[in-house]
Amino acid sequence: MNKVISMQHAIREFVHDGDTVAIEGFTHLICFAAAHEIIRQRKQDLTLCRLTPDMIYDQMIAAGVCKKLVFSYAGNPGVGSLQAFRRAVEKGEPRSIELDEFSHFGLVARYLAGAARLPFYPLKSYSGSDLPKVNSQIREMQSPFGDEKIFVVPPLNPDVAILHAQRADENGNTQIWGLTGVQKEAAFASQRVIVVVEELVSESVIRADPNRTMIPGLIVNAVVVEPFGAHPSYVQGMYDRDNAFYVEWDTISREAATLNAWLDEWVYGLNSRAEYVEKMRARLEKLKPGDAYAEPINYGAYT
Amino acid sequence: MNKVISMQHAIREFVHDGDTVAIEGFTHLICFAAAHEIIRQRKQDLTLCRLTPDMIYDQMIAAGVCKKLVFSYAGNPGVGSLQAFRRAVEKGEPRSIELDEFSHFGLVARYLAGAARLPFYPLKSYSGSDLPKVNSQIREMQSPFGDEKIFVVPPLNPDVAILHAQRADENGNTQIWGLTGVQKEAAFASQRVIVVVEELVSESVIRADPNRTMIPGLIVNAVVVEPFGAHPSYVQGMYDRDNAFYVEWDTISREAATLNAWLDEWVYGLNSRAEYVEKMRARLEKLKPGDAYAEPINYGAYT
Amino acid sequence: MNYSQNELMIAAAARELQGARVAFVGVGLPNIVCNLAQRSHSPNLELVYEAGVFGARPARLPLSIGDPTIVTGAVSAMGMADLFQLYLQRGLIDVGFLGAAQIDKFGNINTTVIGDYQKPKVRLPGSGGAAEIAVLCEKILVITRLNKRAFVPRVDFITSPGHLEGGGARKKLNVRGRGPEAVITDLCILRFAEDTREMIVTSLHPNVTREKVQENIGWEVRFAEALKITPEPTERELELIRDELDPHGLYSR
Amino acid sequence: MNYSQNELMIAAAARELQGARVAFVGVGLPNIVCNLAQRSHSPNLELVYEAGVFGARPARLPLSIGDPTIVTGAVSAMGMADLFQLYLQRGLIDVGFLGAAQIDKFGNINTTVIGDYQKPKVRLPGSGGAAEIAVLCEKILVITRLNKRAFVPRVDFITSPGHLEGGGARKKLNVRGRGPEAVITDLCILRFAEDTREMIVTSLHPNVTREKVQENIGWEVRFAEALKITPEPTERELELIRDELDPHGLYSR
Repeated sequence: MNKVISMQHAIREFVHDGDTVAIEGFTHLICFAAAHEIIRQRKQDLTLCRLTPDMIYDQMIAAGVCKKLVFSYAGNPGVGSLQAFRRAVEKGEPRSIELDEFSHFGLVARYLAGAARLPFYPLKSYSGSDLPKVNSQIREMQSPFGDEKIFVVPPLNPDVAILHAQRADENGNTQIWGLTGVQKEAAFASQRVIVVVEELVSESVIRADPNRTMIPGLIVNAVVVEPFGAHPSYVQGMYDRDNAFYVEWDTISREAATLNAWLDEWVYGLNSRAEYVEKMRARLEKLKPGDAYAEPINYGAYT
Repeated sequence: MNKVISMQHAIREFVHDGDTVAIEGFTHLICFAAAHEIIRQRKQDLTLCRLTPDMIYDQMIAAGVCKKLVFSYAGNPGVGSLQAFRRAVEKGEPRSIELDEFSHFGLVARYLAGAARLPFYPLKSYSGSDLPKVNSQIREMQSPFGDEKIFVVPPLNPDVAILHAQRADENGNTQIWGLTGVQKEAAFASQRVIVVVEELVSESVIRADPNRTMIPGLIVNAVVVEPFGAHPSYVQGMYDRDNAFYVEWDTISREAATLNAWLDEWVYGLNSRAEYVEKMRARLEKLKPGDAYAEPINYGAYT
Repeated sequence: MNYSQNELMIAAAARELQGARVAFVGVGLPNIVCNLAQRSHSPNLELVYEAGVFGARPARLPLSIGDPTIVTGAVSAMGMADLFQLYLQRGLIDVGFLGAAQIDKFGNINTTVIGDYQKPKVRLPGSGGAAEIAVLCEKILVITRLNKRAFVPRVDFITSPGHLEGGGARKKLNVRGRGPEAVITDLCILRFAEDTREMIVTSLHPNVTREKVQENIGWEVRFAEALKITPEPTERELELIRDELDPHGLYSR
Repeated sequence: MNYSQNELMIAAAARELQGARVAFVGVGLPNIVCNLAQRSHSPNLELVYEAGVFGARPARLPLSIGDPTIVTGAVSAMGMADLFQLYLQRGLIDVGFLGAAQIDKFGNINTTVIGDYQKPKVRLPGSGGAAEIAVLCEKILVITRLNKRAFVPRVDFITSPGHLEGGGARKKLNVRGRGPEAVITDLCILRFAEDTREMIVTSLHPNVTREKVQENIGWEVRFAEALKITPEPTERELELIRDELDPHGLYSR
């Protein structure tokens, strides 16, 4: 089944006002292309889930599409604070947002429970931390074996997950290498899945390396092909993180006015990711890494 | 650190009488080479863990090294019953063995808990089954969120795991492809780990494809290089399952006498796996599959 | 065309998979049945093997449920933790196909022991994945040869729950799976009555009498009012079984 | 040789890793410290990044904790579920290296909020992996610049527990990790008293006075009887920082 559609189409059809949305990817594979289309379509009241809201949700918060944030680290990694996030939390600008806060392990555990359809997931964290005091979803329970106590968190089951990857076939069978973060868990946890890839490949490429497949087409609703769709984050083997941009964002986002001007130019002012890539072309070319190929392996033909 | 030693040395040093031992591998990568050396060294009172005891534990039970079995499916897959296992359970020959019985998912969950050092693991199975009635380690509990009830099992933490794989470096960094079963979980769950590989490779081969690494040298005590060490089971891309042998085993194992004669010839009568391979050479040659290479992927050089 | 009772059973069982999207393939007969379905009427049927494979396209009949041929060319190969948690428990499997050493009138399956658990007369292999397949697949199909040793009024041990004591008993388990839907044997096909959830014969294989069926069942079995005759296997089905899937006739003679 | 206070801090912090086998590398300063240790005295130090990498050999200083250079050439790259469960919770990490926005006299760390949680004066990034690193690594090292805003008598929010209220308080948590062992700053090194578990200055950096240290700490701090002078960074360490790890001086000037 061919599930390849445009980003515009995918966001219109599968992301609805009021939805719980997870655009995941830990540093790696952050789908800015999808975020920008969600902003352009002026979606409302989204609950946004991500371990690291990062610049991507900072932009979405600034654009006013976010009602609630489910997260574990809201910083600009390697740079400092997320300014739009801070304005929303500290001053309610452009609107106040609710926070549902965990640690990384806690949120990973929520995705694990969500993906496996478990009613909770146990983990050894939070002892001595104040986090359980401000979040009643972090609970302590006694093990049914012995007298050990352990913390548990509830499942997270987004309405839709949007996951960037190196490649998929038209059915949505998706392969990822490098940091795989919680891409697999977020996909299986969600009701609907949009996969965004750098490269569309034939089914035979996927079937030639079944251990590399992280998301099966079985749970994928749409495949969007969007080269450089994760810029300014990166895609292992394809382009580098645009670290200078993460630093620039600190300046751009200090004031709502400069941030909005940036959104006007780079999001509202464009119709598609293709236009963004065209406008950013010179900068993107510089992000190509050298080659470092894996040794090929043999699965063997058994006939 | 170079951890490469002989199988004789590895079994002598890391497998002790009375130990809980997991030689895992689901159909794939079953380390008969290690089992035969354990039999030759006449280890005593082992608790043997495996989802599928298979022919490998049938031989060990017949040889009298097993005191207790932790398992979930004790059949000769695709053939029928395990005869030595049945004689031990039904008639106590050559000795009676204790059974600690789960389903596949339950035993997978025990390894997961063991590997993650969790005091229990929740799973949706066992409803309506009689298994919880005969195994008090399968318990039902109420979720700390909502009123859902769910079954839980305790961790499994073997003293030693013996895991077969395609390749490792001398430090024990190990890569596996094809069916990975519970190799990773069994390794992390155990106090000591012996990795047995078809091929010793340089560290650079491992580092060229870090997503393929399933067991880090960090938790490995010994690396044994033993080509064809999984025969009559198989190694993806290297040799096929010797299905004829699984069928023959049904005949060999029907009577204790014929089974013991087989052990005399193929286990006690040999000093090493190398001798077994030499004696079995013509048969092994026929098991080589055709080629089916994965497409190479690029990790990118970021300098 | 001539065919064996086993060939008919396999072809009839495969037809039960029409319309299914994802099937969980058990060891033995279910294996040949699911592969026949994929090669005949259901080319898009996705095969899941508990060994850790989704979307298998076996180039030969897998010799076991962990055969390397199920990995090469598959959509995804993974560890068993992912298979059981993300596919089965996640609720992605439509049909689970099981065999049975003993099965009772409510479709409860025993693959653990004949006799007492602690002192068994015959020790059977045990659950494997059957206990979880039985509650987590949307529906269950069972394939096994009809005889009195297998079809008993009450199983000695419930490895995999069917409809338990019948009626609404299974509903109270509060599990995803609706339980067994059909039992395909070498003599007939049985389904479960809507109300009592008791097994009833709904289709006789050609040239099989009611008496012959009753002789091989350990309780007084009911026959459906609209009792059918099972269609014969087609030439194509027989070709696939004989030439591709079971050339040595291990399962089908 | 000339060096900045930050360079001294980084070199001193890296030396604390001597003898460690596996370090969990946090964002920011800990990142440069751990990479310096690996490139100088501890070539066999295995670096773990919460992003999902074990055994990294970064070809450049990673620009973030999820930089692609930590993946290429690593021993293992994995999902975060495996990293947190099989490495951190499994108990394989010796040392966790953390930064701190606020730290109190018992080594409790706050990276969540300044002020009230519901109505914060300053909203900080939050825990990331710090809450679990703090209880699951065998020991914790902290690196942060010394100033009164950071070194407070009591943190506004405990994101990552140190020695809690001091004395035996942490032992009652019954966790694997023994808690913070040293705090390396740009002016001095502090450790924790055996009995009270209160922070004490154990080493002054060259040309730093007790008064200068006290001015930058929000409580009356104690000094060890055998107060040491921190060794200066070596030429090799400075070369590594300046030429390889931080050529633009982001962390070290």
